[in-house]
Amino acid sequence: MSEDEPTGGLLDQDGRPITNLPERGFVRKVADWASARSMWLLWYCTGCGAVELPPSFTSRYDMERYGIGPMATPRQADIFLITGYLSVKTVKRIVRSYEQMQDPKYVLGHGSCTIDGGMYWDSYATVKDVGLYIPVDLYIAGCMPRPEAIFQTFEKLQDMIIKGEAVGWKKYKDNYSWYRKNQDNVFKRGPDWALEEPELR
Amino acid sequence: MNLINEPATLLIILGTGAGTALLLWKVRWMAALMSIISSAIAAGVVIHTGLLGKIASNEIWEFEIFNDLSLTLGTNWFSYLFLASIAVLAPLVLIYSWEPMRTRQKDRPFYGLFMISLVGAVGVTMARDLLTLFLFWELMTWPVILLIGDGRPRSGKAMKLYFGFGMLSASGILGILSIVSWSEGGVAYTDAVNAMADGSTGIRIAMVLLGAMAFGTKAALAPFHIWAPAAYGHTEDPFTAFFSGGLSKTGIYGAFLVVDVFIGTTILISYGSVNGLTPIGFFIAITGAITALIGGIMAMMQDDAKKLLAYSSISQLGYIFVGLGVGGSTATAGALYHVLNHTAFKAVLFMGLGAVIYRTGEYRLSKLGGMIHVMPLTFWCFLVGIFAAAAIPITSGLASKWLIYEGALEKGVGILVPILFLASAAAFLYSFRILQGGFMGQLRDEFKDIKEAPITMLIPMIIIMIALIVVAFIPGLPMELISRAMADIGMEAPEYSLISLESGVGSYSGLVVMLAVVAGFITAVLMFFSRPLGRHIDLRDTFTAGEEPIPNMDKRYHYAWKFYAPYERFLRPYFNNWIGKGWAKVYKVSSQVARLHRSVMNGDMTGYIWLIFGAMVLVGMVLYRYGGWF
Amino acid sequence: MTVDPVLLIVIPLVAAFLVPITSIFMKGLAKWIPLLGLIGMAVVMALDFGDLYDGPVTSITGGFGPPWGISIIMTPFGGLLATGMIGVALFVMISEIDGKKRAHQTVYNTMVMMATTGAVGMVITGDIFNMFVFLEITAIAGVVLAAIPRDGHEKGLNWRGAAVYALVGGVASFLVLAGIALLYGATSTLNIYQIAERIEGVDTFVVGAAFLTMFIGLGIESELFPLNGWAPEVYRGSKWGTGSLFSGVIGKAGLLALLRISFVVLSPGLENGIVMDILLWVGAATYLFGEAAAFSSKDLYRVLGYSSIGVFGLLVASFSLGVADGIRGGTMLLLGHMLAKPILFSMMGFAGRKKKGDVPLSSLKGLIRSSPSAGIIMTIGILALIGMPPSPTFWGKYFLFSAAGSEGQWLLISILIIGTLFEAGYLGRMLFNIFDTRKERKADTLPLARGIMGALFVFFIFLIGFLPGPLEDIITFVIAELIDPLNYISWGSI
Amino acid sequence: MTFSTTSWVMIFLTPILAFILGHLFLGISRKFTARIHRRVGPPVMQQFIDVMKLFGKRESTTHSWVQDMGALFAVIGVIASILFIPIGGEAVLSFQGDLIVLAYLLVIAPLGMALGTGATGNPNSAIGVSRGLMLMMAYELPFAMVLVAVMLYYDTASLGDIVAAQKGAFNWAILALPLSAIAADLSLQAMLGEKPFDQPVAPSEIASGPMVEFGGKYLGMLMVWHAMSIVVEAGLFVDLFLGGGVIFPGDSVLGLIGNIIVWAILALMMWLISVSINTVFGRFKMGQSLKFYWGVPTLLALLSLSYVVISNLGVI
Repeated sequence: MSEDEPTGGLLDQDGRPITNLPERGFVRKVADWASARSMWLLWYCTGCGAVELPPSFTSRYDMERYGIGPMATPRQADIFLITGYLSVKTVKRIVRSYEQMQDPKYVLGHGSCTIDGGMYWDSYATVKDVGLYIPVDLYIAGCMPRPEAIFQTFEKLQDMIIKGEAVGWKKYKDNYSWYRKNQDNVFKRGPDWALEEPELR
Repeated sequence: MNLINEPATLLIILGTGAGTALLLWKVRWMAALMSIISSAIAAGVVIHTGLLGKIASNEIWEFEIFNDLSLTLGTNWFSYLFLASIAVLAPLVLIYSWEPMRTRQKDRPFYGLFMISLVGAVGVTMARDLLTLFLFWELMTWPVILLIGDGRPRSGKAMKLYFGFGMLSASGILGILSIVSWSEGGVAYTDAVNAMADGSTGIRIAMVLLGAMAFGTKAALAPFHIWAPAAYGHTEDPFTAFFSGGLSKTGIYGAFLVVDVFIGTTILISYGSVNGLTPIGFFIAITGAITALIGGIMAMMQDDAKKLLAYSSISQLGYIFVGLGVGGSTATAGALYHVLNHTAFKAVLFMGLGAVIYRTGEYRLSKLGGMIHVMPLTFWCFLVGIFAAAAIPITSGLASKWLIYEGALEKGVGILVPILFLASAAAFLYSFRILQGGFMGQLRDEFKDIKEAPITMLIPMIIIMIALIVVAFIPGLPMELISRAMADIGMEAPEYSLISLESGVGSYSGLVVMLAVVAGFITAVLMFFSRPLGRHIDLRDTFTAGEEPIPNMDKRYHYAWKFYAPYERFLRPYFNNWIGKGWAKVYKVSSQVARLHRSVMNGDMTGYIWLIFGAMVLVGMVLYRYGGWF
Repeated sequence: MTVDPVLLIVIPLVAAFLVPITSIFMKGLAKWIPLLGLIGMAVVMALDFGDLYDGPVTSITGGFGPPWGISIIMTPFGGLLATGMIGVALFVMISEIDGKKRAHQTVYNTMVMMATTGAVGMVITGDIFNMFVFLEITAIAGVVLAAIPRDGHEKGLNWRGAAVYALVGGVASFLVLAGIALLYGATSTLNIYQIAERIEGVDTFVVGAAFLTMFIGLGIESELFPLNGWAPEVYRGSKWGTGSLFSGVIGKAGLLALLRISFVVLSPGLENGIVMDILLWVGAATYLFGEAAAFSSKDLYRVLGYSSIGVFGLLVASFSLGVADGIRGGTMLLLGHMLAKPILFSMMGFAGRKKKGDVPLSSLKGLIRSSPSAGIIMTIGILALIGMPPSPTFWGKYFLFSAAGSEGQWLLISILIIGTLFEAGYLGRMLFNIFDTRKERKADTLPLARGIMGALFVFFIFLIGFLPGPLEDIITFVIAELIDPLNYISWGSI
Repeated sequence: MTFSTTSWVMIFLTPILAFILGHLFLGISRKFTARIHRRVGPPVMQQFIDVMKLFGKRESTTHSWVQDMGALFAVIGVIASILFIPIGGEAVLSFQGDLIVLAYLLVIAPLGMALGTGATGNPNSAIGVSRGLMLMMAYELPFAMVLVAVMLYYDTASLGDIVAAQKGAFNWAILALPLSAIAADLSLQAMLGEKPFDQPVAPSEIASGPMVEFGGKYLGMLMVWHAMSIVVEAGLFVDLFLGGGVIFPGDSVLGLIGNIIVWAILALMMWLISVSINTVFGRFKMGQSLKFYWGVPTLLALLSLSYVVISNLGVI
């Protein structure tokens, strides 16, 4: 996979794309501050990962005090939370949902499965690395990660947003052909895909 | 030039058009051209005379038939209001019909029938005696039968319903004519007024009931409304606009004639009144309110777009009856205002829908969808029409309904207003249903390539749309005409200025409301354009829980079928067309009664001889008892 | 120009004699003689028509004055009616000229002429026994006509209709004769105006008995309820022309006889206007019954038959209101019916000519597509019969409603409205079938003669509908005749 | 139609006031709900941050220009209607358009928004709008009766006059027409779209209904609409039944400000009542809400209405 250079970006030592941080004016900084204080989640719950979320937003840990809350559709959400392993079949849904979200958008990989397939690492149907298909801003390691870990990640993400370092959305645009190639290895886009490719925007 | 004072001029202009259109019906474009020209001239004459303000109220033009019987015609401001709304609408609809009728129904003289009907409607508003009224009434009613039934399924049933109720309406007028003739020996309107002044309570009540039968039928007043959805649903699309927008107004005109001219406020009040509300008026108003409610709720449950609009028409005309029944200056002005409003917006609604049907050939909402993307101008016209129908303040629709509400409140009629509010809630429901089903939602693949409606169809719609919006700023403009019309029927118009209306309990300023809306608009636009414009994305790019739609799935992704299913389940049992079933029952029972002759006429020869003998005995007994025989 | 109205009787009688004689020598000519006879009558009528505007046209046969000779008094009413009858007969005869051979053609043609002669005779005669004779001629011609079946309808003859009509007609004739005998015994004259003059002094019992018998007898002829049991049987099986004749000629003659005898002769002899009341309510009942029956019938011939019955009731009722507007309305209704009904019969006969047995409503299906001219003519006929302006029926109904209103006859008005709704029901059904073009039908050309006659009658409908004014003068005389018997007496005694 | 200086100032201030109050109300209610849930809850200013974030998104997507119109209509409608609501006894425009005009003005926003959501082509939004409209039909009957009862009771349709008529101690309509007030408060629950009548936006069923395709600034505008419409609706109740919050004489600026504060507190109270009902209820089905609204609230409103009508006739 390292043969093809990503279109606009550079590769790190693992052959993964990296991207330049965007310039930010004052307004953008204020907006990013607001984004950090108001993060709306879209959950992609495949299996066991989701069980850790109810304690996170109910009275025990109360996620809402940070302005974080669940949202119904990708259009409204800022953070894509992938809780659990992906199968080959579901990558398509992930990509579709991700592309429907609006910039700036952040992806959190929740649990070990998103990093390396976790306990399903040897299954033919498991996607081992989500980062090949969509840019993941932060991973939460663990099987399962406790709510404390989740909160720590959120704080880290807030930090990154305020500093302007959470640029997964830009990375995706800049290196679309790289991601696209990985995606095409897994699934085919049907005639009704209808989503614009970020490159063409 | 003061042509309208010679009312025959109008009739001759229109009649010439009708005659040529009828004779040349094989050459469709000639017929269309003749109709358009003659109706446009007529409309011009009407507008010109109205603008000059020279309506001679007492001039009556006579055409002698027998030596003691003549047809009389004349106009005053009251009938001018109806005349103008019909005559001005006609050329617009005719221009509109140019394109869709070019290819359709080659075997029927569409334009000829249309023009005859127009002549009839114009004649009705100009008649000055009941005979002339009846004559033109029939002339207006009959051609429509042939215009119903453009090959859609069950149009035969629609024709039959229309025919039956047309006969009922005609009998009603004949009944009125008999009453007046009995009472005064003449049939002029003045005789009718005298007849009511001299008559007993029974005669007056008979007059009201017969009037409801005669004119309520035409204006689709419950329980005489069941023909309307069928007929409006099945007439040719261009004609429906005129049918619902123009012809139904003659029914309203007749109702006003009976209640406010023949009977009059003085007589109505002589039966006692509560806060100025009379028992007869309350009866009419409550019937109107129920009509409005039934129409609204039935409209909400339709999938057939034309039927939806037809029921909506019933509902809107119900408001007019409320205004008529409540009476008094405010409510009457509201009713007359609503006549003008309804003429405009119902015409534009049926035109817009007709344009969609013309392009797609589809009238079921569940099969349409997404027309905004291919027919945006049509959509705008339709939208303004819908806004006016739902009385949204940015169109002229609110002023009339506001007057009716205020009139009812002035008289302290507590129960009418909630019913009307509910009816208008139903109006929002059906309005949105037709917008969502027809114009919103996803565009079907087979309609991807259709074009905007032709220019001849758009122009009339745009004219009406602009009128609807402009009048929203200046509700006093129609009030000028309405106040003159009310003066002619002996009423005083409510206070008004060019931009505002006053009632006893409140006020409405079209301009200020519009300014508030404009203020909102400026704020919203500032807010909206503070950020870059949105990125346009494909219609199929919607939230589907991550699932990629199956190819051609978009046909099923249009939510329009049984749009209000939870309420349909709940309301169907109560609004299950029981009025229609009641009429069907009447028909069935009368058929059975009619079949009783089989027991007499059973083909038995000896039986006939006995019958003859029996008749002889019977007549003999009658002669003996009453004739002084023996 | 005045021509002796007796020619109206003489010409067809001569023609009738010529038929059997010529049929020996030239079979081809015999077919045409009845038509020539009718045309002769029409010419005479046309020449006399202008005079009706000035009053009755009278003639005395053989130079003997009443009570010995037979006087002909063609009142304007009678003249109008006779014109219509001749028109209907011509319509029937000419419509069938299409070069096709038909069974019983000569007999049929002759009987059409005989029935017309009888009917015209009944209408214009001033002698009551003479009237009876013509009644018999009409009745016999009617029996023969009723016996001639529709093309391909039944094998042999339409015995059923003929037999019923013969039987009931016999009873009618007997009753009428009995009435005449009573009147003759009481007044020693057979002249109608003389009977009318002398009726005041006659014992009520005799007048009542005469009314009873003659009302029943003539009521049978003019299809009044409940004496009209024969009518559907006749209409059902006979030719369309027979139907038009029964409704437009034979029945109308009976009607005029009934009206004249009741109004002119008997009404003054009885108290309280009871004659008028009986006629009024019998008429109203007939109307309601006839229209209801037509509404519930499926066979088109029956529908039109019952419809005619209804119209007869309507006519009797409107004349018996006894006010000027009622009579005016009645006259217009009469004209409307005489113009519209033959059209309907003719077009229906055309549309249903291939049907064996009953002609269902569906045989009209798609007529407007398969044969547009027939469809249009029939539509206009239907609309004219309902009373759509402009048509004579419209004016008739208008005057009738206003007359009934001005008399305060609310029950009558309700009956009229209900009857009109029934009428609209079945005529509407026919209309919808004509315009029901869902199924393709084979093209079907209307024969030229039939089309021309239909168009002619349509023209008359429109003419009278648009300009009823010129008839006003004649109608004034009709009103005079029926309202005041003295008028008839004065006309007769010239 | 003369505009005093105060009126002019109010015309410009009202939308801003409503904007601030609306978001404040929402923030307070989130805190309030959290406390009922025994949570800490977001900061009171959270709602402002949310709106800022939405307007600060780098991009937003739209399916067609009608969707843009929908967002615009929502804000237009709510701003137009807030101008007709007397705030703290100061009738901004309500003398130029009375309660009935207001009743129809209130519809611009939902109907316009429905228009925009329909144009997105997502069936969920159509379902949501259909539910919203059905709900409107359900509460419209009792609410119309309430409006009529109040209008007949004070014999005016002008909201300003109604507020003026309630001036003075213990002169509020809630005391004169308690049944109407109860019915109105029950209707308010559905008008505000709180549980058990939150079917239109049911996030777990139809993915937040009308808003399903709205993100970025489009969602931001809908948020603004939602916040301001809470002020409009709760404020309408205050004006109808709680004397419009007029406690101090409104001649002076200070008095006016005091009245506005009282008005805002009362409106907040109404909103919190609704929110507290919201926290303890599940969601009704559509048929259930129709049955509910055409049952008890209608009966209460009808009783009250008949009382007014009969007493107007002079029987009582």
